[in-house]
Amino acid sequence: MNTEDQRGGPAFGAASSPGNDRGPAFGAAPLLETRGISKQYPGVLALDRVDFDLKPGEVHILFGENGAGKSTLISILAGVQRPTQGEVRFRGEKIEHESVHQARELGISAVFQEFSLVPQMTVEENLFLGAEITRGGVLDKVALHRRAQEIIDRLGFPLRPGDRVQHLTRAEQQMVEIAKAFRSDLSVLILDEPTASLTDRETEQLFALIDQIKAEGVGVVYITHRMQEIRRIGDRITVLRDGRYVATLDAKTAGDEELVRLMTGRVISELFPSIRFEPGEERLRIDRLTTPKKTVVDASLTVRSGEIVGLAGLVGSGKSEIMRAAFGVDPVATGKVTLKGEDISGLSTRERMNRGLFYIPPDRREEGLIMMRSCRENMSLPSLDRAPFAKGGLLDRVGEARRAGELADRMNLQPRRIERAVDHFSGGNQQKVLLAKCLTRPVDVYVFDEPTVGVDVGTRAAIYAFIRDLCEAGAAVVLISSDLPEILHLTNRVYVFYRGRVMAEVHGEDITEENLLKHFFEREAA
Amino acid sequence: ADWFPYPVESWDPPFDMASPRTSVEYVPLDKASKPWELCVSFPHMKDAYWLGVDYGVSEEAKRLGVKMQLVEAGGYTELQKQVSQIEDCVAAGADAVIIGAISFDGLNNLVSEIRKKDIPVIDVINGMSSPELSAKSLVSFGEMGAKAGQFLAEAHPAGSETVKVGWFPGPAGAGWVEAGNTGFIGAVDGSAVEVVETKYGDTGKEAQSKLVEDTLEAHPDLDYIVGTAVTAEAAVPILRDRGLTDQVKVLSYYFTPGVDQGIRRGQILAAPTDSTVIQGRIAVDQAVRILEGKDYMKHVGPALYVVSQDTIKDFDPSSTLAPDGFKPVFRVE
Amino acid sequence: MASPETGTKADISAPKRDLAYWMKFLFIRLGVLPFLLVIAIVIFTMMSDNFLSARNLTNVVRQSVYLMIVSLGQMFALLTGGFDLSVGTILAITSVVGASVMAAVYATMPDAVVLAIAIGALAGIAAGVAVGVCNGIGVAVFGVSPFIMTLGMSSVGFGIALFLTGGVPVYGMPVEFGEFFGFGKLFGVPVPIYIAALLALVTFFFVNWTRQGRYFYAVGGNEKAARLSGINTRMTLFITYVLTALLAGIAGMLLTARLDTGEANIGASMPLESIAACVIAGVSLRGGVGRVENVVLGALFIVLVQNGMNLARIESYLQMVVLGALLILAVIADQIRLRYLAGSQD
Amino acid sequence: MASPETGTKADISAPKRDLAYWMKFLFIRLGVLPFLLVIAIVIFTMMSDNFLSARNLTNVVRQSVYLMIVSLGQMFALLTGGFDLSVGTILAITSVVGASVMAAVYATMPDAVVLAIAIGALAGIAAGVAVGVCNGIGVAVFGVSPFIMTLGMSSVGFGIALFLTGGVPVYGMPVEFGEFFGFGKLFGVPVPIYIAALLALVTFFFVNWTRQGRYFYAVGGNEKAARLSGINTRMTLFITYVLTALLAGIAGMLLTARLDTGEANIGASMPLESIAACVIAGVSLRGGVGRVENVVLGALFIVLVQNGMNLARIESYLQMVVLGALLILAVIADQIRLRYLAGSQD
Ligand SMILES: Nc1ncnc2c1ncn2[C@@H]1O[C@H](COP(=O)(O)OP(=O)(O)OP(=O)(O)O)[C@@H](O)[C@H]1O
Ligand SMILES: Nc1ncnc2c1ncn2[C@@H]1O[C@H](COP(=O)(O)OP(=O)(O)OP(=O)(O)O)[C@@H](O)[C@H]1O
Ligand SMILES: [Mg+2]
Ligand SMILES: [Mg+2]
Repeated sequence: MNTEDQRGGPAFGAASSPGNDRGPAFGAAPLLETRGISKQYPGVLALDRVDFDLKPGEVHILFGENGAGKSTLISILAGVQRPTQGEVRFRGEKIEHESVHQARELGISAVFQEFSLVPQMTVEENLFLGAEITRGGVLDKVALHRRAQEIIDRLGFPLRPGDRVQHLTRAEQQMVEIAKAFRSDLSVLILDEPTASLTDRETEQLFALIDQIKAEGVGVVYITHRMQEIRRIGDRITVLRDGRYVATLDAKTAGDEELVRLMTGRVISELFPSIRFEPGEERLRIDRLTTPKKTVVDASLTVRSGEIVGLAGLVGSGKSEIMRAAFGVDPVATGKVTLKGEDISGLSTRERMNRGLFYIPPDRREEGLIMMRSCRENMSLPSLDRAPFAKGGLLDRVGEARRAGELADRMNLQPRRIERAVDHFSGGNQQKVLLAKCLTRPVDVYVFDEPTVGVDVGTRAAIYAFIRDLCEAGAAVVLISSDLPEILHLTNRVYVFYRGRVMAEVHGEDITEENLLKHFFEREAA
Repeated sequence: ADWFPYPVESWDPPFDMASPRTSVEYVPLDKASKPWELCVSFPHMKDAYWLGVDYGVSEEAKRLGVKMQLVEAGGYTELQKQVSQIEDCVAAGADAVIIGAISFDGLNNLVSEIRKKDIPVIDVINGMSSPELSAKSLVSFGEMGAKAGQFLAEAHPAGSETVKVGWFPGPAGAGWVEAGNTGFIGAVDGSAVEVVETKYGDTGKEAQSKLVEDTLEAHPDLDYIVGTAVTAEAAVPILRDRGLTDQVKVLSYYFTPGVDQGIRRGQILAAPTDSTVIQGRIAVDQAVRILEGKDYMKHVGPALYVVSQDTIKDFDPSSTLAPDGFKPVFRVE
Repeated sequence: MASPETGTKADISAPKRDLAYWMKFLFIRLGVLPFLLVIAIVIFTMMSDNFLSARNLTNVVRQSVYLMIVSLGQMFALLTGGFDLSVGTILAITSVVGASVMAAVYATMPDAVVLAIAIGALAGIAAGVAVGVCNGIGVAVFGVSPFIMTLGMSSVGFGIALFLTGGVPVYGMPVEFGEFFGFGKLFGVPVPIYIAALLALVTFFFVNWTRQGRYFYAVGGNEKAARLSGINTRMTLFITYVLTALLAGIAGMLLTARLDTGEANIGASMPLESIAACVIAGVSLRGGVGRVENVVLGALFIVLVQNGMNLARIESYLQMVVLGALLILAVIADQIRLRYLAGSQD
Repeated sequence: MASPETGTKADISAPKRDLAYWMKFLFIRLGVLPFLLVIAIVIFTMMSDNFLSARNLTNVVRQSVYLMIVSLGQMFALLTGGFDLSVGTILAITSVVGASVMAAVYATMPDAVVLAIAIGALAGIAAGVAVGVCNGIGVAVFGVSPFIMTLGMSSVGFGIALFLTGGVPVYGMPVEFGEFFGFGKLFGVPVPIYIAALLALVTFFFVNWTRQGRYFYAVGGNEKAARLSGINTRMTLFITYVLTALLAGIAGMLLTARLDTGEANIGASMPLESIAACVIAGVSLRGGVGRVENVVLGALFIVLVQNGMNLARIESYLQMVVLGALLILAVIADQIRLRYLAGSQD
């Protein structure tokens, strides 16, 4: 295979080999195409004879339910996995992707769903991992630093090259991941849900950049579950279902309903449910809480039963930290947390749980799930002290399996195999397992931190319905989210955080995009 | 009661175990003229054998009125540590060094380094090959093995009914073990003794127990178990348990309190003794004599003899064993 | 961990159930150890006439008791993602303290044999557990890495054990102690085997049927997730090291009974051997994965191979080579199994 | 590796820079080892007149050379998230093979001293590297856990070393070998120190200034991420174990020169001691974290403490207790530093 001449060429989608006759589209020849790709995982056929093509200068959206095989497809394109069957062509040439390394040589670069960052290394070191600039075999650290800064500046991300990745927030890590994919000799950029934990500002920057490289002839494969993003940047959409190719549509003309129907095989009436709020007695109260690292400063809030309180703010504004501190997993410097009238400030996490507070963390892999254990064990973990998981001080393994099965049904786990290690599920399904954890015990105040990260539209609707049910059943719900529509549609009260402080509390009708955003940004001078 | 005069053998020319030897009575000095600082290095201080040597050197140092510092490397695999420890000892200002060596050759360089500083080096118990040593106070472990072998060979001379022996020399690779092995195998050669099994193993009692058990399984018709003192001690309860006490006899090829007790109780047949305590005492005396420029014997060692159930009544354990309740002494002021 | 359905489903989809199929099925289900054990037994039976006798096999099981109990303890440390390198020292210190106390009590009250044994054994185990408590505090409270904590404690403990005895065995325990716990038999089966079986059962039950048992896996699998699920991870870590020490301490007392003396020089090879037994039994060094039954087999396998080689008269140097190679092969075979397993997973 | 701004920023925000401030600053910046070294030196100087002499300190550095070189190798294994428990055996096998070959060549060509030394040393190191190659293949290709792979190889290798020599030391090497590489001095500084310094510099450069160096951190930090970034993780793992063996092999030859004989019985305590040296130097057992300069200090610290205790005439059993306790304390101190560090983080 002659990769050499490929590499020499410009990054533009210039005319390639003439033998390329089977291109499904009439315009430019495809940059990257797959023919009859199948991928058999042990026990699962993740892709079933999928054809796909990417033209230079287009943004091609991959759309499908959780577990449809989107990530698997792009992992084959990026050289991480090899297909069981079928072939991949790059500029008309059949390529046998031996490795990621080779894919990168061809200018194919990917942002994966699960981060591929080395936490102990700095941003700068991560950006060039595997592609370090050397001079005479010696790392050219000056050039590396300069180039890192250039990339970051170009993307406009608030990152510092010298920071260690493990100290960054999930959102910041996502930015590093994106920055890592932008290289000078790019020909194909693959983005797997890159905006899942970004706020609008960063998302907008990313899109501007995508527009820019599109103009340079780079082909972009983009996976997302957010409809508005499809509208914003997509050119064509390919829908996958159960590992099979369903259709390819023009993004400008395809309607939401049609997409969802193609994707799920059924119709989803509305994404956001209408919720009946009946605020009752005060359940949770946080008074003037400050954390030792000043990620939260003097913040107060209250949550009542029968309502959904949104916490919004930029990345790093402290909206997560305040609830983590309230849950007892992060330290508190000063302040008081009251649950149902009782001061719980000094209690352990377990005690707070027993009194009815429950926090679902945003990063399922890092702190949500035990990846190598089964779904059943993950679901039941918080509640092993009570029925149906325990009987007479011992585990009730029969009851546990039954209950876990019910929860899997309720969350629509795909595939419904509760004994399988969580690791082997698609991202969205892992999220379902995480959410199921809070249904194992009685809870008065639910705290969801980015509950729909990487979840498909159908499931998202189900999760929203689920949150609505909780609320209407009289629970108090706190929803921490960087997805503004989520906040706008689901909450009846919103606290906006800025630099660890509560900048505003917005009620009912006042919850509009404009109203919230106005508090997101600096207003300190005032 | 004083330990001397003590019957010893002296080799001349020295440092060659094959030299002709003469029997002499060893008489040490009464007192040292000044409190010399001696450094004593042992392979380890984890068993009763070296405790006996420790008893010897520390008592003698007290008797002579010299200071002594004892270091131990922690095991026979710690040659490098022993080298470092001796270097440290010398750096700390030792006037003479007494070494129970881990390796026969591995300390030669070190010995010549020390000798260059005109510090006497005395070889105790284990033996070293360096020609630059000032003196040796030891008997060869090869002879200990040979003594045990001879005891068997005499009981079962060629022509008599063959007896089967399981032989457990100790940890593979340790210098004293290889020497003991050579001595023992050489001594039983040509007799009616057949060594059916040679099993190396750590001198931990649990490891030796396992080896003994497995050997008994492999050879239900075994007649003798011969090995380290730990082997002998470990074998006693196992034989009792299997009802083999009368069939299988136990020998050790060196002497420890456990062996002493075993022989007294009739559980162990016999063991040669190298008068460990005396070797330690003589080494200290040699060191002081050299330091004071007095006459000294370059190469001496107590005469070996086998202690058996018959002779144990007349055996004075204080030449070989530390007394009951003796705690290791690392420093004599 | 595979759900029972696997079998059923596989049965339906593969109607031809020939020997190879069943072998593979068993291999995937049971792991590589039963096969290795069978292979080892066949080979050694061919190599030595005395190997396959009831007496020798009893002998093997009895010999493996000590390693087995220690490995059960080690498993807890490994499950939570740590190690315990101090199990050898715990054995030594238990033996020395237990024997000394027992001898002392027996000397003052020569009639109260049972009392002397009880007090001595408790004192010994308590001394071992004390080491575990230190380990637990270091790891759980101060966050010292288990490697250094237990390595450091093993040095400290060994120093103390030697200081107490000067390396001389401790004599003077009542003979009944050794006769019952070391060499005793009930219905033809050695007493130590009963004790090991009991401990294995209790451990199995504890790990699989109690909340705390589940928490070991959770803490080892993802400590943060465990904390966010309301688990007291520090307490779990602390319990881990105490349990490891407790089991090592019991093994220490049993070994003392067998050896009939209190010894400071035992257990030196235990830390690595027990970890090896666990790892070939499929316990992950990264934490979160491991099963009690397999650990029992792992310990048995190591001792069986040693015994077999001794009986087959393989010379000592070669034994080291064979044992090392076997360990590696066992793990490679397990790797292959894991690949199959991923394939057939429900 | 904290960004240079940290310092500057701290300076501005803390105008009162008193001694305590500077101490804390240095503590956070340099780690706990320099402090421990200084404290140890002060204490031992008070306890022994002979400690703080140029001669003794040279002595300490020379003694630490072997552990230092092995620890540098061990660092690679730890960086990639593994271990190498076979470094002790590599030392032994290098020593035995190197000495045998050297003696043989020397015997046939008594005049070609330099040639004999070169061939012997190369042969020895090659034998050690061969063990490393096996480790590398096992870990990288077959995916065997480094623990079992290197433990197994250490048993295999030791068996072979004993088999080759029958447990008897190998002699007959040219005296020049020992005289130069063991005891030689250049400008008053022992030759082994030069070699260790050179190796440390090369390692430092390799780890910090080459791509491959960075890949060790990447593979240890997050193997999947490394693979997704196009790094050949298997090759990196393979190189890791070869390098570890290479360094252990060099240490083995230097030690052989020092001892003047080939010995199968050396290095038994090396695996744990070298890991301990790395861990107190802040190398993480989970991989991805560690610095060459600190590892050098870590090895030096361990040897210095042993030397100091010998000079201060601390008795042997107590030394074990002190050493164990010090290891633990060093790590606790480092934990405290990490907390400060997190607190003062950018
Ligand atoms: N390592 C694996 N082992 C076994 N099966 C896997 C593995 N990874 C993915 N699968 C399975 O392959 C299928 C496709 O998964 P994939 O991750 O491609 O889905 P996806 O479309 O990216 O979903 P999501 O939107 O949730 O990220 C799923 O059924 C999943 O369970
Ligand atoms: N592990 C950590 N170490 C150091 N600093 C941290 C760590 N985690 C978070 N921070 C810092 O704490 C601050 C707030 O964190 P975080 O970004 O989670 O808040 P947030 O408002 O919930 O944002 P997000 O939108 O990401 O949820 C940030 O400035 C971040 O840099
Ligand atoms: Mg996906
Ligand atoms: Mg957050």
